[in-house]
Amino acid sequence: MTAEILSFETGRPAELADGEPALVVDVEGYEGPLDLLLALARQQKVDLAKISILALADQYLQFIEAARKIRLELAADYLVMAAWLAFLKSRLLLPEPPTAEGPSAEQMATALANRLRCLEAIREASNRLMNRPQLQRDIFPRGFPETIAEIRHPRYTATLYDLLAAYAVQRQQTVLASVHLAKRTVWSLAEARASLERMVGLAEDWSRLDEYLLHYVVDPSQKATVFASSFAAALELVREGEVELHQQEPFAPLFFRKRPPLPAPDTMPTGDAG
Amino acid sequence: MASLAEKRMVDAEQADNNPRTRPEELRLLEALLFASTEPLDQATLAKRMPDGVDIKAALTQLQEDYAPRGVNLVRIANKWTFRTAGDLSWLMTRESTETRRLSRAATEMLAIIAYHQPVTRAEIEEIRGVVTSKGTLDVLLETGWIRPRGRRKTPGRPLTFGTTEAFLSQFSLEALSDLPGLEELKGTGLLDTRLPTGFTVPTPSDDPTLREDEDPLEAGDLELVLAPRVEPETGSEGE
Amino acid sequence: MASLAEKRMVDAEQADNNPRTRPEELRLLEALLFASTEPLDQATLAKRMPDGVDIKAALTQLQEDYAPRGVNLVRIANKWTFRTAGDLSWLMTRESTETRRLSRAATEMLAIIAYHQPVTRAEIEEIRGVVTSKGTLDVLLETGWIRPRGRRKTPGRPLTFGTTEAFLSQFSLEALSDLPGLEELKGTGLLDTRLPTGFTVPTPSDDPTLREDEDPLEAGDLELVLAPRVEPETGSEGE
Repeated sequence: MTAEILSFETGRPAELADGEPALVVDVEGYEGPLDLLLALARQQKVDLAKISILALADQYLQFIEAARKIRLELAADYLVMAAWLAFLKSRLLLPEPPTAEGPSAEQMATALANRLRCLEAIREASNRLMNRPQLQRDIFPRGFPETIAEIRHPRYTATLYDLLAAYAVQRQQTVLASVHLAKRTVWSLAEARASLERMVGLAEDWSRLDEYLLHYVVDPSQKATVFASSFAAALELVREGEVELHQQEPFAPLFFRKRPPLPAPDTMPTGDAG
Repeated sequence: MASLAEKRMVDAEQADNNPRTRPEELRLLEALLFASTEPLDQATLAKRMPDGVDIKAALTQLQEDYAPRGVNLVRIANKWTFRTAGDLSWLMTRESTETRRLSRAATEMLAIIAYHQPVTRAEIEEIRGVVTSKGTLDVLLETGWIRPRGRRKTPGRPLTFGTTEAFLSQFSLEALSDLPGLEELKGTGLLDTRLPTGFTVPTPSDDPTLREDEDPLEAGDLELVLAPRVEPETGSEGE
Repeated sequence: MASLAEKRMVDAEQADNNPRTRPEELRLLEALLFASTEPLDQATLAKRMPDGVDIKAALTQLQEDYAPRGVNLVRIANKWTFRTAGDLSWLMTRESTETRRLSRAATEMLAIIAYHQPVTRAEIEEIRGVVTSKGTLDVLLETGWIRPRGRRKTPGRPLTFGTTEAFLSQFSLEALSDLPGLEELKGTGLLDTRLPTGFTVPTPSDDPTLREDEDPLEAGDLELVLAPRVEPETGSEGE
């Protein structure tokens, strides 16, 4: 029911700011109307439970009136509270209308008194709390604690899957690696051709192909591949007209030389035709 | 005052009753508690102590042993730690590392959180009759004495606040039930009173278990609360 | 605050009623020493303590008081501080086990040992194609899943490694022969089905009987293996 009191207020008053020009000297130090009301109530020097809300409302209104007379600016929430208290006062003084809606004036007054009591109680509690011995102010913990060395014992884990996967990956890697090495032992056609071309530049005269190959074959197991590739490369060079090959009879040594330049008339027409 | 010589005699007598061989469990316990930076709970102590030691009895004995000393064994939130005796604060001032003085607004807010927890910011403002600046809340959160603990199951799902173990430690409270004046407050019904908005706070509790009207915090809630202030500093609560 | 003189009177009265009340200077001293962040020398203590206290006598008394305790008052380089009693230094270490995943390098090495045992480090490296850091071997020995089982009868007499019972229990194997063979590994897709003919996976055995090419371990072999690492970590097997 008492919620009516709050809905009457348009908004909660903001806390006071120190030195904020909008607030007058008289209300400085009060944290809003409720705080001021509590201070005024204390002046009645009676138990808050027995406080006269009517008298309190008068005091508050007088305070506000005095402030306005000396043209002091008051924050809006003080004025809102003043208006509400004036309303409450009139309700308290006038006889209750027979069909009153909402809370009675008495209930509203009680609710206000209750709020003041709550605020005062929590202030008292706050004071008592802050007056307790406080850590690092009144009482102190050990200033120079000893470190507790931690000896960690790792406990390793692994799954069977990890183990098998690790095994499989490694074994396959080695297999792949050896396949790769085998490939390298093959003397590629391109390699053979490049070597031959280099040799051809030097061999103006007939040279034995197998003799030349000996320069390149370090590993005897590579002899076959080197020989085959070089022969194929030589045939290709012959076809391109770079090299001449000569063999006396089957299985006899193969000779090769750079092809002598062709007579000029032969080349010219082909060049024109091309 | 008793002279030192007299004291020595008393000590000597005690030594006779209690031969220098101090029970090993007390030696172990005091060593552990002295060395630690953090208060230790019984379970942690038990783990470090030999099996079969009645930790509880040993702690009680130790607390008694140290009661007349300049260093006392205290219990905070069910954890044990040594602290300098409260009555020696006058001597210790120089040790004090300039503790931040909280503004009146902040101390009131802290008290409301302590006595009414779990409590929302709107409820705090209801009691104080003023709007709380975000700065005040930030200052309190920074102390580590309060924490957002959940969300109230009401429209807007506001955060609820409560106190932490650091709060108990700061004010030398064994438990929240040791809050000064709590019994009187409960007696006068001020904590039971249905406050204007109609919420009830029967007994403050820092039990991390959420109340029926609380939802758990969500991911990001803490970041939200602890986010850098976006509101301009109002300075309205000059410290 | 009460002056020291008043305090002393109070103490004296209390002392009469309660023999356990300690002389104030001892309480002050222990509080100061307890809270200080560093050891304090006599001059500093004298400055902090009320005038007229015989610091030296008080310190001696305090040292005596604490001698049988788990925490002693000790003097280090003419400064005083509380320290854990020497015989309790073991309390100041905490042993903890932390679960760690075996590194990839170690897992690979373990797999080779499991399948190819008994196997020497050089043989493992040959299969793996990388140099093994001693650290990896140490980790495996620490797990208790492998053990040195003998020495190969080859030049240099290298250690041979095999798996242990702990290995079987870790991987829930009834026997080592339960490790999947070539076809099973292919079946699970771990091994490529297009591997060249002649690719084999050994049938692993952890039969502790030494092979023909193995010599038994000699006294001191185990110490040698488990010696602290001296080789720098090569980092060749980034873990």
